[in-house]
Amino acid sequence: MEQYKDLIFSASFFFVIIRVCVPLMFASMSAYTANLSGLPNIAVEGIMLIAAIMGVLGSVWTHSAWLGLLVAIASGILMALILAFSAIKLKTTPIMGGIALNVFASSFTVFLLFVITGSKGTTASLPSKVLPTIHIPIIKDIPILGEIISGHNVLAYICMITAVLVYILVYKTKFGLHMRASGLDENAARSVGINVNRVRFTSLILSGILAAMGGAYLSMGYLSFFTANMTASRGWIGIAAEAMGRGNFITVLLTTLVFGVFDAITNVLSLTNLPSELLQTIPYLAVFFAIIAYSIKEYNKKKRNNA
Amino acid sequence: MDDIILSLQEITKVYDNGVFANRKVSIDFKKGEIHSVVGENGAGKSTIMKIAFGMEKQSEGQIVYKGKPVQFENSMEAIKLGIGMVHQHFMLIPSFTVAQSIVLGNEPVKNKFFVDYNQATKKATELAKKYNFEIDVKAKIETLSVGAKQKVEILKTLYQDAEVIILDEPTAVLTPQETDALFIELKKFRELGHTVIFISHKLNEVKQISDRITIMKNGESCGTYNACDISIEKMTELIVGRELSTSFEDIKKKLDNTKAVLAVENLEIKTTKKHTLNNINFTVKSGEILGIAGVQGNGQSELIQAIAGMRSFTSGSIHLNDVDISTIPIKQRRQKGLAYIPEDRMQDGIAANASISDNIISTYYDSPEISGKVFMKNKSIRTIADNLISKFSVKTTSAKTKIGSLSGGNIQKVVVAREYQTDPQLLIAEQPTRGIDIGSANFIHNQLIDLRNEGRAILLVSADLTEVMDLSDKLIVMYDGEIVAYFESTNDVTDKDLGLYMLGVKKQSEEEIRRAYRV
Amino acid sequence: MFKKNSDVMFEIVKTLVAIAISLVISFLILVLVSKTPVDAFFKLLTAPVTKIRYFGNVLETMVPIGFAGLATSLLFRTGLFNLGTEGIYYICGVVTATVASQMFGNAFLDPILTILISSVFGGLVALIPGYFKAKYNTNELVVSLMMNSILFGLGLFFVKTFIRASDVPSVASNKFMETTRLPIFIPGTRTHIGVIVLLVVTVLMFILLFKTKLGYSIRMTGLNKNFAKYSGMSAFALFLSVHFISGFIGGMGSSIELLGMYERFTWVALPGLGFTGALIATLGKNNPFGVLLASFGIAYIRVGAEIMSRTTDVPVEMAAFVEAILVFLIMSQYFLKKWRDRSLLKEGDKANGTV
Amino acid sequence: SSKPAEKPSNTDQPEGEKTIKVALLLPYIGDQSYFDIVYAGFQEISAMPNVEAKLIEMGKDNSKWENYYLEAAEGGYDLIMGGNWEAEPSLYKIAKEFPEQKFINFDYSAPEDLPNVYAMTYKCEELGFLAGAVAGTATTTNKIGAIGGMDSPSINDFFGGYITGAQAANPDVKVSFGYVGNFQDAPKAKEQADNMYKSGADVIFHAAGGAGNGLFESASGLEGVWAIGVDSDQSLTFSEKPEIVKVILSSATKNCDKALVRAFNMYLDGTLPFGEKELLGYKEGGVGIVKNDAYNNFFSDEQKAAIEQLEQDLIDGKFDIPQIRLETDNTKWEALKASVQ
Ligand SMILES: Nc1ncnc2c1ncn2[C@@H]1O[C@H](COP(=O)(O)OP(=O)(O)OP(=O)(O)O)[C@@H](O)[C@H]1O
Ligand SMILES: Nc1ncnc2c1ncn2[C@@H]1O[C@H](COP(=O)(O)OP(=O)(O)OP(=O)(O)O)[C@@H](O)[C@H]1O
Ligand SMILES: [Mg+2]
Ligand SMILES: [Mg+2]
Repeated sequence: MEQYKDLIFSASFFFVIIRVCVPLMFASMSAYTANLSGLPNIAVEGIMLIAAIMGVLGSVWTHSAWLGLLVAIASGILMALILAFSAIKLKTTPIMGGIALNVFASSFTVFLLFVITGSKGTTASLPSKVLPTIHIPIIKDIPILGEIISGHNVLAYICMITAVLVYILVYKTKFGLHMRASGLDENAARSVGINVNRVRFTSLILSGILAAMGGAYLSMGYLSFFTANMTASRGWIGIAAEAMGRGNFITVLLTTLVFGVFDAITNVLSLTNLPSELLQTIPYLAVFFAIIAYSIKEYNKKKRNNA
Repeated sequence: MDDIILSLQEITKVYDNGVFANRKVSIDFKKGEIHSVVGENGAGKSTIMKIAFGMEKQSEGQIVYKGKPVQFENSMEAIKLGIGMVHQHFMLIPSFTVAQSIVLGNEPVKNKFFVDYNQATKKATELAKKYNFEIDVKAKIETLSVGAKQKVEILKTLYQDAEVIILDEPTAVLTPQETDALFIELKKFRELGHTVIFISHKLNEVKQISDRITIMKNGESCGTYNACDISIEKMTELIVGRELSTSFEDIKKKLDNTKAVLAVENLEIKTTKKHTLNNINFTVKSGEILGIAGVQGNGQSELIQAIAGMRSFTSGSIHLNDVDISTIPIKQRRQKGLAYIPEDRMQDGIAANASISDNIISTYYDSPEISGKVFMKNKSIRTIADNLISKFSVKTTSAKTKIGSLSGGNIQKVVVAREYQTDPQLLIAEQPTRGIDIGSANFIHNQLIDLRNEGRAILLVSADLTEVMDLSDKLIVMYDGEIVAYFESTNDVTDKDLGLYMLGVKKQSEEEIRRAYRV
Repeated sequence: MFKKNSDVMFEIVKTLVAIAISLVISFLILVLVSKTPVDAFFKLLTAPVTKIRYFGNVLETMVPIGFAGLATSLLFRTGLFNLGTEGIYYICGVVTATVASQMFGNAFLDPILTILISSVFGGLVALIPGYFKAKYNTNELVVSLMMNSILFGLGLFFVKTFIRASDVPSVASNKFMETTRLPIFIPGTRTHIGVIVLLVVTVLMFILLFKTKLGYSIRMTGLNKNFAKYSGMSAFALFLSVHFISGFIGGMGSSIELLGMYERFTWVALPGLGFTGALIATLGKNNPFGVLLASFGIAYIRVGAEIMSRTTDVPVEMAAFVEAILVFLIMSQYFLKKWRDRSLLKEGDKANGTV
Repeated sequence: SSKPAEKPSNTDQPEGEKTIKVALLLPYIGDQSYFDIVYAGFQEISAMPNVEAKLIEMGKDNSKWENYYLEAAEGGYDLIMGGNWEAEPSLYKIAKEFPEQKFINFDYSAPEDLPNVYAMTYKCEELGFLAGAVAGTATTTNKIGAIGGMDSPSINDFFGGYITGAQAANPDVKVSFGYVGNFQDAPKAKEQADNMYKSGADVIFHAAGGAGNGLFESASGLEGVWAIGVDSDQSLTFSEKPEIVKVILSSATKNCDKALVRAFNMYLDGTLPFGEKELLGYKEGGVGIVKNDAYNNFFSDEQKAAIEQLEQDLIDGKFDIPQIRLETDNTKWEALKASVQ
């Protein structure tokens, strides 16, 4: 047991939490930006998967990790635009469109993998590039903090910066206000001349970019190659976190963090002899209890205010 | 001054469901005029205005603005060209503040991208002051009364600095004072050379403020008149096709053996911040209509919601026919004979995407005529629905039509018909004729009187003072969560006096008020 | 009068044109990936009706996704965005496996009892999100997504620990008793009577929704819950009943699929049927018959694509392409709207009366 | 890497010679484990002259597999290859219905005696043993690890052998285990491997399919640690990633590909004993251990010799390796695991 304690109560554990949370955060932010504008994107999982493979392929074709990332982002945008176009122009239910895209993505990535590598498993045989790891100059030398904060993949830092930017975008800017208005009541938004369709298209592009970065992180940072279905439901965690937040960005991020922390703990506990099937449910149980506690609290608050 | 700013030419609109809302409607609006559009419910007034505002697209026809043909893809384009609109149904976001709602779409910005919320608050406050609307710009929309929401809607449009503003029934929920204030502003607006398009069912208002009046019927225009050339009676006749009597005194029966149906005792609602309702005591007897007068937002809505079971309260009791209903669920209250015409029909009163017949039975769907233990009796439902539709002259092709596609007035008729159908002991009528055309309003008023004459109790709340004064037997006035006056008869008070009570300038003595609670 | 007919006509034409367009797109993709695109295309389209067995395959495929679609559509109807059918399918599969090895040995009673137990269990499990929704307004999407993974973990643990077969090298249950297996209903195929049960449940669901009081309150609540509250409907009881029924149908679907098509429980990952159920519910516009039709349609495409992939050089992943395209197009509401507006105008001019 | 090599018909075959039609039925390829190896063998077969080979992917929904076997049996193939414990019941059922049709079961578990089926399987415990021998020899910390896709008997079958092999090479060895929960989540496997390495293990073996790739990623990011691949020579998969190839000390292989080709050649010669089954261990070439550059560079000659000795002992049957897949309950496995912790 001692050895597990050492694993958890150490700076490197916090480092790991960040690493584990990055793709989840991207997924949550992707779900959040889309839903905020009133067009739910439940294709986060699919977009991440497509972007993960396209990033790798892009880096192979262009011999550059950064161009690969661009290819990943472009593919994410394309997927998001398909969803937006079908929902806005063809008036397809976005839920349906999202499920269809997920089905499509998990098959298409395997198909692509097969066509390009001749195997349906991984791109490990391709000379793909990874995005660089960053050691932050001064911070890296600060004892504990440096160990935790420094030395992550560049996308991890982009993720943190994006989180701040999304916060500012949503709560401080004009466009953010329009996003919220479009999501809360599109007729009201239209009545004051907000171009709801344009807001939604833009939000979906943003959502696509975020999901794509989450996918690219998996295959170009976390790992250095793509493997089939490597997203392993991370996109769905993002969707759940978004739903938990009900429009509140901080709650969305906190929920994601809860999942990430418990996931990291589970990874340590998996070295013990506890039944692995039960262990794997821990992060889900954490979020499950979190939302129940949260809703009971909200309920009591409402009761108090109403009486 | 005679140039035409906005010209609608041969506009035809057919909705997805095949309804022709407008057929070849042509109307010219001049620069610097107040132009009213009147007509019965479903005549197509809102539709033609939505088209002029770019929210709906015409199927055929043309819009000419300032001499140039325009084709609006969305309302933003209309707003850019200087057209603003206040909609018949609210277009407000509950979780936004008043200031946010007012500036939305054209926010003051700093550094190009960021909303300057301080500036927004300032601007909204100034605007409200300028138009004499008393409103807390930092309050959230969801906490506002319907009247206050209406004011926000109007401010929204005024904020956009439009040259043409369209007001779709803005006065339906305003008090006479507020309406007067609005009219003063509209006239100022006209002085500036702007154009006001005004839709209302209150023909005296229309007559009072308009320069010209267009009358619509069945989706077509029946001509535009100079306001001075047409009398209210003539308008009524053109719209309704007959004359209406407006005095109810002679048809009210005097009833004996009345008893208290509703008794509200010491009712109190305290929220975290303040008293919303304080020490409310009154009764409503069988065979009488008790009117509640008051400026919106003085506790009427909360009072009604507490009685109807839509919200809880802090202390006190509510009895219906001597049974304490203070804490029982809505369903049981209804079974004990309570009916309720809600203030906000779109939010509470209907399921917009369900059919008329589904909507017309919702509050008594488990009564034995309509359903057995498990199954609904679809045949009887059809019969009831068809009867009610024809009795209340709801304008629709069939009972299967989605209620949301009806015009506002017709939706209201369905709500009234439904509550009427439950044959209630106590009917709470909150803004019962809001947005209803004069013919139908007259009909609903007659229904209310009939109900009263049958010995039912009616609690009437309306922002339309004329309505309250005409219909009520007795009257209470509310101000700041309290009853400030009680009148045994509406003849005991003049309009002017009533206004003073409503604004909190005058208040009766405890004893006088206490008379409202008569055991 | 013309309105109703033209409405139905419009829906039909719209769907047909949508199918036609998606087929054209699919054909174009086939041209890209196949050396014999025409052959592949015909296989995709017609293979399922060329042999009774293939058609049987369509029906077999339709059963589990049809049940999942019905279960999910009921929740969607009530305005609940709950994707929990996936987890219900898994855990009820475990229950079925547990029960199906301890039956009486009566070929009539055994399947009925097994399915019933599984269904009730599904209903009870669904009461968890139901209760929290009803009482505390807890977000059902979050709860259901979390529960999917939790139920999977618990279920797999249970199978491994308590009912694992010792004669296979994987985590799987012992064989179901022969008597619990569902009888074949079309000879020469493996199409079992689950198809009939699906039809019956569809009809019952239709009756529930459109003929009963409960159904009425479900529909009204789904459309506007303020209105439902105002009308005096109890959200608490309603949410509980809806969740129970949905879980019941989910449990039934899972049990029927296992007893019909499997000889032991072998799921070591979530089966994905629940998510397909959500797709089918939306595709069928949450109408029971719509759901039935949608599940048939999806099953048809999947079987067509399978046959195509095993008889031609087209990879099986093609099925997902075709499915996605079709789904997008069928759901398009806007599609053909212009054409319809024009035709309405014309008709209106002819009628030229009042509305 | 190899390009997709499905050849529905072999165009340049000499006239007159009979084409042999074979089908391979797999749930899917891309498991990065033994389905892919079987497929690799099949690709070799399809490259032979006068062979028309068709891979049929049946999908993950095993309720449908019977149909596929039935279809194949009616499809006019000379030989149908299929197998694995899950698909086997369908194979045998159809084989009974089509006694004229010949089948190869490439991996049996509960075989039935049918005259038209040749069946083979592999001693996975010996595969695990070989990996364990390498790991036990290589470790300097006396701590090694193993990561599985799922905590199931077929995976623990590898690990039972792994423990035995490691103990044979190094009696003091401690072994820790982790399970990913599925065979896809490579990032998760990477985290588990990281934790194992951090807690002192320096060699980790995996049996986690695609998820196992995460192990290699983890090893390549740390100093002085090693990974052992499974099923096939995994360093080949990472041909373009030298930093990863460097840490793959070895791979313990399941030679389904070779076995399949061997069986097919015997079929061509008419010597394949239908009606019989074979258990292929290290001796028979059914399982093996890859000695790649990393292996050769890492081990000293003494160590190499020691490992070779263990291999020889294995062939001589000197070890009693538990076969976890045949256990009816978990007790033996739990005890075994406890003995090395
Ligand atoms: N979205 C819609 N879909 C289908 N039909 C509609 C829709 N909106 C309005 N209609 C129909 O168009 C006709 C005109 O409606 P409109 O709202 O323009 O009437 P109105 O004159 O504003 O009536 P009111 O005085 O009651 O507000 C009505 O018959 C109505 O049922
Ligand atoms: N019949 C109904 N159908 C659907 N949703 C409902 C229904 N009744 C209530 N709700 C919703 O369920 C939640 C809880 O409603 P409920 O009436 O129990 O509120 P409450 O907290 O008890 O309020 P109050 O104290 O005012 O009674 C609210 O979100 C409400 O909108
Ligand atoms: Mg209107
Ligand atoms: Mg309540």
